[in-house]
Amino acid sequence: MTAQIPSAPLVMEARGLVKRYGQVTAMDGADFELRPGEILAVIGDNGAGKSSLIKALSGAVVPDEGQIFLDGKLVHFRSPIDARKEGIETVYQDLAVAPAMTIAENLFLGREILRPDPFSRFFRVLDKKKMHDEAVRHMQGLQFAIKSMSQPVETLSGGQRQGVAVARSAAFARHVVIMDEPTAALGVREGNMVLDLIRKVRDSGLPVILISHNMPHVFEIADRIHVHRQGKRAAVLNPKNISMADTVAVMTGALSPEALSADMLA
Amino acid sequence: MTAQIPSAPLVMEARGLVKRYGQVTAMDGADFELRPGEILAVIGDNGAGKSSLIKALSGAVVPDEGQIFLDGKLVHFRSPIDARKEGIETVYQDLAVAPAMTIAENLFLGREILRPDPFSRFFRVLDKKKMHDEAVRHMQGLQFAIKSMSQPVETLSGGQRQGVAVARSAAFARHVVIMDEPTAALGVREGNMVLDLIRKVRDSGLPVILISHNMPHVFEIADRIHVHRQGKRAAVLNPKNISMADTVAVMTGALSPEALSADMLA
Amino acid sequence: QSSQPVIGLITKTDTNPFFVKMKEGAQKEATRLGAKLLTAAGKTDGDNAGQVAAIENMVAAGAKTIMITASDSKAIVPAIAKARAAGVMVIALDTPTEPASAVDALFATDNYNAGLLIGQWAKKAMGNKKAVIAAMDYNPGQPVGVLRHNGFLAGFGVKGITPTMLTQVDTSVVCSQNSFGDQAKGQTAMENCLQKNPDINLVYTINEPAAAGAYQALKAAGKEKDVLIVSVDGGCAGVRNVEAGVIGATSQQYPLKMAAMGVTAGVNYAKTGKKVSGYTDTGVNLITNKPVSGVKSQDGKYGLANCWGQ
Amino acid sequence: MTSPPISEKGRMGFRAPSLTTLGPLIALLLACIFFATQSDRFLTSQTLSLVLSQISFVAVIAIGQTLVILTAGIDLSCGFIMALGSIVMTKFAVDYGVPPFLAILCGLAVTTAIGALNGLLITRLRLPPFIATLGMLGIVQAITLIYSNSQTVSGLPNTLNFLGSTFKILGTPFTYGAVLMLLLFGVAWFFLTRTAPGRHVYAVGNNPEAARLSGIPTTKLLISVYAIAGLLYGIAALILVGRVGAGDPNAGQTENLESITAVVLGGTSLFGGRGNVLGTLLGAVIVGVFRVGLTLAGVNSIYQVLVTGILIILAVATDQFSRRKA
Amino acid sequence: MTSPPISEKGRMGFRAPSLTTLGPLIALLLACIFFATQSDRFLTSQTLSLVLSQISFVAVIAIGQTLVILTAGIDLSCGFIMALGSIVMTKFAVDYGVPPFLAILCGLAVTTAIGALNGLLITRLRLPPFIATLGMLGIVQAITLIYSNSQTVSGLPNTLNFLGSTFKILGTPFTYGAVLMLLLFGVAWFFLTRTAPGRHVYAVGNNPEAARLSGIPTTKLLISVYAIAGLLYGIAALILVGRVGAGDPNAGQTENLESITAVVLGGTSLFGGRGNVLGTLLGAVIVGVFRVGLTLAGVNSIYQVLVTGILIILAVATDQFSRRKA
Ligand SMILES: Nc1ncnc2c1ncn2[C@@H]1O[C@H](COP(=O)(O)OP(=O)(O)OP(=O)(O)O)[C@@H](O)[C@H]1O
Ligand SMILES: Nc1ncnc2c1ncn2[C@@H]1O[C@H](COP(=O)(O)OP(=O)(O)OP(=O)(O)O)[C@@H](O)[C@H]1O
Ligand SMILES: [Mg+2]
Ligand SMILES: [Mg+2]
Repeated sequence: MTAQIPSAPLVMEARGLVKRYGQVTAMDGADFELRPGEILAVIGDNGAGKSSLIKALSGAVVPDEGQIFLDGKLVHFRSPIDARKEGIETVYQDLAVAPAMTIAENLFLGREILRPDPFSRFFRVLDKKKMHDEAVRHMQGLQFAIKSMSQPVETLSGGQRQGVAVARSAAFARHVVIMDEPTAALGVREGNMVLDLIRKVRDSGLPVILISHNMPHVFEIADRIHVHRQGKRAAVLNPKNISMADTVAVMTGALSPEALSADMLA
Repeated sequence: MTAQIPSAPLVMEARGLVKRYGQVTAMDGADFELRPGEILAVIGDNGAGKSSLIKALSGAVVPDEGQIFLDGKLVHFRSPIDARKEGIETVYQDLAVAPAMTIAENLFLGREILRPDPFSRFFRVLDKKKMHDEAVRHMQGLQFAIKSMSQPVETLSGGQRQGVAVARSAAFARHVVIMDEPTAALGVREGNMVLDLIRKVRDSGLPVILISHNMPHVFEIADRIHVHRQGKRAAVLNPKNISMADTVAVMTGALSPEALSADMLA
Repeated sequence: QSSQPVIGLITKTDTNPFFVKMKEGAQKEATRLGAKLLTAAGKTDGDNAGQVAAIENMVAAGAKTIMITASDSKAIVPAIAKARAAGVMVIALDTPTEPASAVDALFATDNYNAGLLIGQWAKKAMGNKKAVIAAMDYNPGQPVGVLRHNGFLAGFGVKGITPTMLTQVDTSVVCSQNSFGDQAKGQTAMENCLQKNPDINLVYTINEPAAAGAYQALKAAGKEKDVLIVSVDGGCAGVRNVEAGVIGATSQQYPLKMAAMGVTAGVNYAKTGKKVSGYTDTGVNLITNKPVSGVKSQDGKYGLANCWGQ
Repeated sequence: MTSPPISEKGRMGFRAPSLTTLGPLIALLLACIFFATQSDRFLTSQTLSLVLSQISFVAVIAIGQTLVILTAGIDLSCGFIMALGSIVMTKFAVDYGVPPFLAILCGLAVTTAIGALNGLLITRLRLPPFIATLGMLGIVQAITLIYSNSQTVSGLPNTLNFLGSTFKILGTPFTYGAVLMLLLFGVAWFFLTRTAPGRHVYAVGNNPEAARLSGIPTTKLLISVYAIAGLLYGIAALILVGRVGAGDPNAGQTENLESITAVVLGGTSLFGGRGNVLGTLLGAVIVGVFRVGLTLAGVNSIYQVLVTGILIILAVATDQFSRRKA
Repeated sequence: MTSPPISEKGRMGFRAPSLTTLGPLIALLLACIFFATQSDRFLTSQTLSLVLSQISFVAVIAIGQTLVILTAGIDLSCGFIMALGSIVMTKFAVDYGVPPFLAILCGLAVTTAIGALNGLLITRLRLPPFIATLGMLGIVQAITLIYSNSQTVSGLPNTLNFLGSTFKILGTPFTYGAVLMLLLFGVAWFFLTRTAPGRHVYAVGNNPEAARLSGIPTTKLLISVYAIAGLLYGIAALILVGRVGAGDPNAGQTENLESITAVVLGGTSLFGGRGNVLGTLLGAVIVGVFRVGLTLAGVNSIYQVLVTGILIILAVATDQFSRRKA
């Protein structure tokens, strides 16, 4: 195990997470540590259990075993609502958007902007104009060429849809941002925009968990790299002191983490 | 226009394709040329109209205007069945799998293996065992760590699902293979497997159209690069003579194709 | 054209042959007298709201006389009152309203009486054999079913029967099932009753399709000879079943007559402004080929000559 | 054949969503023109009043049904819940001498509770809505008939009849029940399009997983939807009582099919998440216009069934054509 | 609450697919044990024979309904198509003197054609299946009643009655109709699980867009499915005729709800693409067992409605619990 005791308190920590689906064990005693204000990349083969891990961290899946700590306190997320209440925002790999609803509605789903008057607060009347304007603002940050915020999401191209999910998480996080392959469907320009956005989030003080298969992106942006292999954490690497080739070797199992020098670990 | 008259006859050619969705013009007079035995990369911003273009080429969308030629003959694809009959196989960006059905069934959907006896041929009885074995063979080529071919696709991870779609297209193509971001959700190892597969397909003599946002992949494998911009072809580049940075500049519009030297074009 | 009297006929449903015949009778009479007939029906038996809407629509269409077989004899009353207030003469057919005074006139047979007759006949026909009775009833809540069922029991000599409530006082009724007034469902109900108690020897059925279904079940069990079936309606198919020995006795009613009388009254009202009033019993006759003493009956020939059908 | 838009599950390839109520409106207009040629009594304010008051209770049920269907559910028990509601209200007032207003509240409470029970079965026991409400259909029907002893409750105090009474606009009487129905459509439209919970109803039907992941309390929302639907069935019961002037234990037999028909005619998808409650109003009006129009045209009742079937198909076909052109 | 599996649209959060028929089977066993304690006549081969022959025609309709529902459709017209089929067969044979065998073929041809017409309306005019078959319901019912003049057709030649006749197994008579029904389930099971077009039925219901893109001729497939369903309704008509011994214009009024109930009880999803035709058989048997069992237990018919409602809910709840544990 390469888990180390960091000096700063951990923002999120998980110990021994297990999740089984019938025959398949998606997580097999996974550990996890997230430090304050860092960008932690999570990498691993397809089916390694990365999405399962972050689903457990965001309350979308309740693990069969193991514990999750937030700021050192044991938490039990029974649903995504619990995690959201703690200010944890997530971009899921399968995007979790309502295709028939508009971009603006999807951005604000579950936390709509209400009109301020008492009647509206009581009946939870939407401030459509404000939602529209805010949506324009958030999406402009990403410079996607989207015509109208009142377009249903199902009319968007694959990358544009991903942009909506990313903008949503960045706009509302107060504690931790989790992104499961946010740049997978993005073009070069749009992918860079998202990297910029992630940096901006980090600079505002929030830690970011970034799952990605794009090694150049990972090395460009990550402070530490969590390598996931066969349902558990194989190592945590320091991108400043290890090459991309070695990282990939660890990830695929060609290189054993024990063979790495101490400064390569993080 | 940078379209050139190639010496070898074109396998696929499109002229002036237009497709409008209400207000949005997804294709705005797009041209397209595919040469025999080449790997043609199609790149472009999100929403540039790449998927719309290949949907027109594969019969999934009927363009409002324009013509498509296959081996120099004008064709009118009214449905994907027409294109399939011509031996054109496609991996769609949104994968087009039936999630409740098994991997083996999805691989053979629409061209199941039947038992050879006359009764079975008449009633189109499946050869389940052969389908299973063939599925194992095809998927092994990609080395995805999938336990069972009789697992429903909905239980697979994002990347594993993409593997199923890729394996399907490679297994059945006889004329042209079209892949819309086949490596988007794939890990490093799996992504390289797919690149190998694409090379193998090319080496067997079939031309491949590859849509990708992954520039290293594109430069690693493409013979020519079709740059799509705002619904039409902006340029066709020769990856041997142009840098990745210039390519991205052309793609994003920072560099005008006219400013390129002739050897950069293809 | 506008002087042509418009007469409306609202039946419970369109599916029951009883009402189909009623409509035919009305149409024939209307054609003969040069009146225009409007027809409407509830979607199912018990569809009071549909009948209320039909009354309104017929008033809007200019009907001056409306004949109705009420699905719900109480709930229809306010709608009838509104129509009458608009100057429409309303005649209840087959089923009386509650109160009966809610309509101008009633042309009907007494369903309770129809049940009574077959009950009395069955009592005599059974002699001193101990009756083990199965009842093939109608949808719970439909008054016709209750009236016939209770009439039958009263006629059979069971004490304490009231006309309005489905009474389960008599233990000799070993099985009481909903036949939906339908042949296939009556057959199913009878099969299950036989499985419950194979000693059943008397079957009361709400109508003749149910009786045919019950007979089919008995025949399959090889019991058709030992079991007596009684029914109500007197349709041609039913009377033929009486002739064939399938049904022991049936109470015959006269829907064609009711409808024809209604149309005549309607045309009269349009011409002279004179309404009909009161209760006209169009009569019930017990049809059987095995008459018993003390119960007045007609034979199958009479039944066929007066049946409502081809 | 044009291609369907980029679609999750591509469902729209077979049933395009109605985002407008234009299609049903065209169908309605065509039907009106047709009936106007058949009877000179058709194009009168009287007909309008008749249609509105005849559809009033089914239309109110259909509002509840719209909410349920938007969540990708279905409610087969709606009609019998209404019947039970009508019996509770009237029996409490007439037989037990409860003050009419209180009796109405009791009726509404019962129907709301049964609706909530539907929601509980669907969310907590995870029953498919079809099964949960089918089971409830039998239970509620039996309770209604047993409780009422299959007897109509009449002799109602005026308060209970109120919604059946009329007021005149330009000489034509309209019922208060019809007005209440129109009002409820307005409220439902406002709720569904202008409030957060209303949008959540769409989200849950469109992609329940996304709704859950977005932090929408889907279980609570679904239970509320079925409970509100129950409340609406109770209001429908009150309108029915006012219209008929009695509590009717045999009501409600056809209302499930009729209400679903109104919803689907109005362009709401049975797969949830797509639709419009004003379309439902149009759907209900179309059916009502068919009924009045065919009677005015003097069509024999059995042929009315035939023609209504044809007209329903034509109405939606018109809708599809108008959409394909757009 | 466990999380639903990775799911397109996450539909399974609310309605888990039945990939086994275990759940309904447990429910059936529990019901049988219960009824056995209520009546010592329940656990006899006679009861089995009764259940099988009573459900035979609804079960055959439910096979067609299963096919339709697997494609994410629904068929409301099934019962009336059967009724029309029974009238055509019997009238042709009795009134027009057509040879019985030919009369049967005519009946089957008519029901198949109407089924195909449903399919055409759904695919060519793009009507939602609910609307197309609802319209067809009215049309077919009216035609049946007009054509038959609402009169039962009796006096049938033996050939038409054949499926109602019985043979004995260990002294208990079983009808040929019940055997045919079981046979058809076997054929349907083979078709759906072992043949290419059978799998395409699932694919079209599961993801119509993927099916289309995979080169499955979805339009042709859907039309065939509705036509085959029509053929099955025709066969159901023949079984009905054999059972009742007459052509019955009033048949079919409850069969749409009953057949859908059997399908859903059997674990097939109304959203298409997931299910099992043997589950449908179990669903139909469960309903049949309830009916016989409750009669044997001497339950009053109105209480039967109540208890059946409760049992349906319990049956599926058992199913859900058994699945959650697995
Ligand atoms: N069915 C549709 N309805 C409406 N608009 C559509 C539809 N399909 C595509 N579009 C629009 O057409 C444009 C081009 O879409 P397309 O999917 O072809 O882009 P792309 O180049 O493949 O993008 P990406 O790289 O993000 O996949 C986008 O703006 C998209 O919103
Ligand atoms: N709901 C489920 N039911 C069954 N198996 C599942 C389910 N969810 C995940 N799995 C299995 O668990 C394993 C881990 O899946 P997961 O999605 O966490 O992988 P991943 O690391 O995110 O892969 P990718 O990079 O391809 O997204 C896979 O083998 C997958 O098949
Ligand atoms: Mg993943
Ligand atoms: Mg694309």
